[in-house]
Amino acid sequence: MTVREMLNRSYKQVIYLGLFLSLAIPLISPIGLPVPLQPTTLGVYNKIESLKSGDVAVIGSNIGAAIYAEVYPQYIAVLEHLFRKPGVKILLVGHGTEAPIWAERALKEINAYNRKTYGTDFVHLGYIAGEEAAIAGLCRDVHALLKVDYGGKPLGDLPMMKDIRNAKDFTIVVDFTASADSQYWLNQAYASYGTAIGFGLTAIKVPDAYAYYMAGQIFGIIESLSGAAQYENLIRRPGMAVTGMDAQSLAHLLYIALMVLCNLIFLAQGRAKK
Amino acid sequence: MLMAGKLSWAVITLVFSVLMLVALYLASKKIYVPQIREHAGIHAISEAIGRAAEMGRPVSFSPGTSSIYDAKYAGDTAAALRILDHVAREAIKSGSKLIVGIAPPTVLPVAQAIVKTAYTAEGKAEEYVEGDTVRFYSPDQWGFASSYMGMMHRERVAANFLFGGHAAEALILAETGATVGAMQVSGSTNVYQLPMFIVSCDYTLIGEDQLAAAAYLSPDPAQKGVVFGQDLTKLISVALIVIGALLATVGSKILSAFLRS
Amino acid sequence: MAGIWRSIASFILLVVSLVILFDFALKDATLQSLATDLNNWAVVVGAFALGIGAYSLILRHGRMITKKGRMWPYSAMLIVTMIVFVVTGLVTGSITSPQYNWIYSTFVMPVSSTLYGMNAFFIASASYRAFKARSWEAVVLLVAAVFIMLKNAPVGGVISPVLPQIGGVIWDFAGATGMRALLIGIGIGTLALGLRVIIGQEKTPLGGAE
Amino acid sequence: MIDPATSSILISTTLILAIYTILYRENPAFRIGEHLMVGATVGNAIVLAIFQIRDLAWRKLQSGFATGNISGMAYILPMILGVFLYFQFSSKLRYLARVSIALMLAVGLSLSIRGLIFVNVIGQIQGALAPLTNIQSIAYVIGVVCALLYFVYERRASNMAGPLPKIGRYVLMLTMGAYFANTIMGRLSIVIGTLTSLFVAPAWYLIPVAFLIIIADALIRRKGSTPS
Repeated sequence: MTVREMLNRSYKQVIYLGLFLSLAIPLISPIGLPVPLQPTTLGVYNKIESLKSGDVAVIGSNIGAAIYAEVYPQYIAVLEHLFRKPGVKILLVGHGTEAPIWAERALKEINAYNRKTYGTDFVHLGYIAGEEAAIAGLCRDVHALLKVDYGGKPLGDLPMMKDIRNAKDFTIVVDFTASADSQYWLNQAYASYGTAIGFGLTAIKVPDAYAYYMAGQIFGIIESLSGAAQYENLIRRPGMAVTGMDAQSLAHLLYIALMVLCNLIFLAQGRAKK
Repeated sequence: MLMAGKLSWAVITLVFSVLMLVALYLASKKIYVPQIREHAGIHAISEAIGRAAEMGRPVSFSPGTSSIYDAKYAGDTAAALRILDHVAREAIKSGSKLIVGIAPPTVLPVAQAIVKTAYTAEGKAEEYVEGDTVRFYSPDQWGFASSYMGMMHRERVAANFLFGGHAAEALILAETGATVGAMQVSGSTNVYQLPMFIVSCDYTLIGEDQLAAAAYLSPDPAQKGVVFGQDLTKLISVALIVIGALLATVGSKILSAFLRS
Repeated sequence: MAGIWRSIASFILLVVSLVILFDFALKDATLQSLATDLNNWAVVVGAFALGIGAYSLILRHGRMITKKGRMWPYSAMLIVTMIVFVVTGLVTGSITSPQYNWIYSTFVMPVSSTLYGMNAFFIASASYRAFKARSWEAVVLLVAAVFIMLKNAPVGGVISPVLPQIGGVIWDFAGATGMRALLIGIGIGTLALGLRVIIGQEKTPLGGAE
Repeated sequence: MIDPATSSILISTTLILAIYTILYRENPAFRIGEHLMVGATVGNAIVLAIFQIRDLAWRKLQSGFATGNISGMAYILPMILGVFLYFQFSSKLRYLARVSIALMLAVGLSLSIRGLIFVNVIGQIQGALAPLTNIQSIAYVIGVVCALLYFVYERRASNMAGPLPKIGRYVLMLTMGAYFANTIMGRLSIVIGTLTSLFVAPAWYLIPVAFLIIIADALIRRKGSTPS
């Protein structure tokens, strides 16, 4: 059996192996293929970079298993960036029961509890039930809506929360989500209190948000895995997004190559028949 | 009282329904029986079944993973069941073994009844095997997909039909069919899965094609009338788009205001 | 007897459909609660349908086990797994119990995500087989796919920033034309088929013509 | 004894690899994965259905009878209709099942009609009404009209439209190509997620084992096929 016969008979298996390799190699040893920087990602980076000591960053933590692959790497990268900024206070709050579990996982992953003091520099509020009304309540009066944090500690006992009462005290909000709550933040915090808003979104959600970006209503968008990879490059901490993008790039190249190759063979066969 | 923002819905649903029912009536009274062009995919169904019979290999059918009370794909499922009736009769006539794989439990009793009736009508009631001709795999999308894949490989199906509301398993089923060398005809109204069917099946009934095929395949020729009704409503839609865009160009928002009301 | 029940079925089909359709446009509390109840009813009846599925499945695999067919050990595995899930679920009384969570995340979740991800492999083989420029239609399909990939993957922008822009133009065009027509057609087609079923012209989805 | 977390990883990794072997060929490992998956998902669905009947129907029925609420008591009806489905297997009482199916079908079709007319038809027509002031919006209107005319089935009307339905078919193919390519990133993210979970110990050790088995099988099969 010649190589050609084997390829003819089991070309699919060869393609599958090729795809496996183009995904596995970058995961094992990242190549660092270039990812062009988008202005939307830079918008988020610059805004966070400009935060001064005492500023408050609210992080909308709405990660779930469904959007994990696209949004979680963005979330990690932004948290890491915030934790590098001395004196910046971080407030985490989410929707849905699953959200706080992912938030805690992310905090552990960046070693948050050993880098900043819980209660003084950052607070995890857990999740608030209720759609837009919940965000409206949070913007109006945090202490009226919530009495305790995710761990059950009274908010009054947390030094940081003494200075944070309503959306006027939020310097920025970065919401990580794939659902309508990005809109809620825009309606409640931006429209009513003028708080600066940025998003970390799945690819599907980006077109809607892009209109707000063009209108100057939000300072930036981190777009899916590629946005996360750009952010990891900006903060010089290549992580799961950069390796993921390597794999994405290689796989896309493979698909395009396969489409070209099949057409070349098709044309060659057509000519041979003539 | 009419709810705010639903006036246009009420008007359009009513006008479209009346047009369709009138067209259906005209056809049933033989006043106007429209000539409907046949989709290449419908002819391909018979071709695929004939080929399977020649090869002595089975025919498989999936009516999708959406239940009959699905709020979006119920019509898709209903159309798939109409096509199942056609495929079952053709397959039984040709003498091929028929395997129907089912995911949603609500579709199961309907599919069983359709296939059983088809076998009885062709005088081959003894060939229908309870639990085996119409197979319930799993209500779970991936449980179903793994079984259907395994079935296509093991039975070496020669004709595979994928209709109705398929979700992300669409490409998996269709590519497996291509791998085992089956001729495949598919259809769906799930716009995200149609591209998958188009690239890996021989013929695909795109969106409305499948819904119109449900009327076209009906043994009662009067049902073709409704397809003409569909055409009329589409021409109205075309007119609305063209007139509305022209009105918008000259600065009038009257039509889009109506649609929003 | 049969005739009466057949009329009842037609009656239910028509009345339930009208209630739910009118509920969409009319502001009426009674209608709304009736529509909600009918919707829940369908879900309850649907839950009963699973019993038919389970019966059908057990019948088929039970037959294979008793006949000791080629596949009987797999059939036995299937039945045992099914029983383990049902017993664990019912004994712990909740699908969120740690035990149930363990079997679910060990058996169901990895296989689901594997099959879902397997699409990537099938996209590769489909790319090689289906995108041959046999006809102008296939050429259009191919060109659109390649430019959208170059828009989505960072490689496109690295080769030339124009490529993602072309991809963007194609994407916007596709969404505003083909997708729009497809969606309108599906709406119209569903109305037509739905009407025929509701007024009793199409009986197949009820279980075949009698 | 291995702890539950590790054993979960080992079992799930084995299952992942077993399912992946279908890409090579249909084989016993895949069959095991397949049948376990079906058993597990059907079992899961049965548990869910029982809880659903309990929470959605039985509890409402109980409280309905306790408080005399008619809407609650009425939940006896879907339960009877649920039982009716089983008459499907009786040749004499088959028509009873049709009543239950009629209810479900009516709910599904009417919900679909109202949603699809509202979102698909009205929403999309409204989306198409942009002023024709630039090339782009003119192209959009021509494109959507051609694509709609492709879906005209009556012969004479279709012929009258001339080449437009044919152009519409190209527009649809362009759309399909674009939407095909656009799903790729999402699908890749999922497979990358799965592979990432495989590339950590102890799951990692199972990958070479799987590959060795496949290679061995390929060699045996090749040897087996040479004499013929």
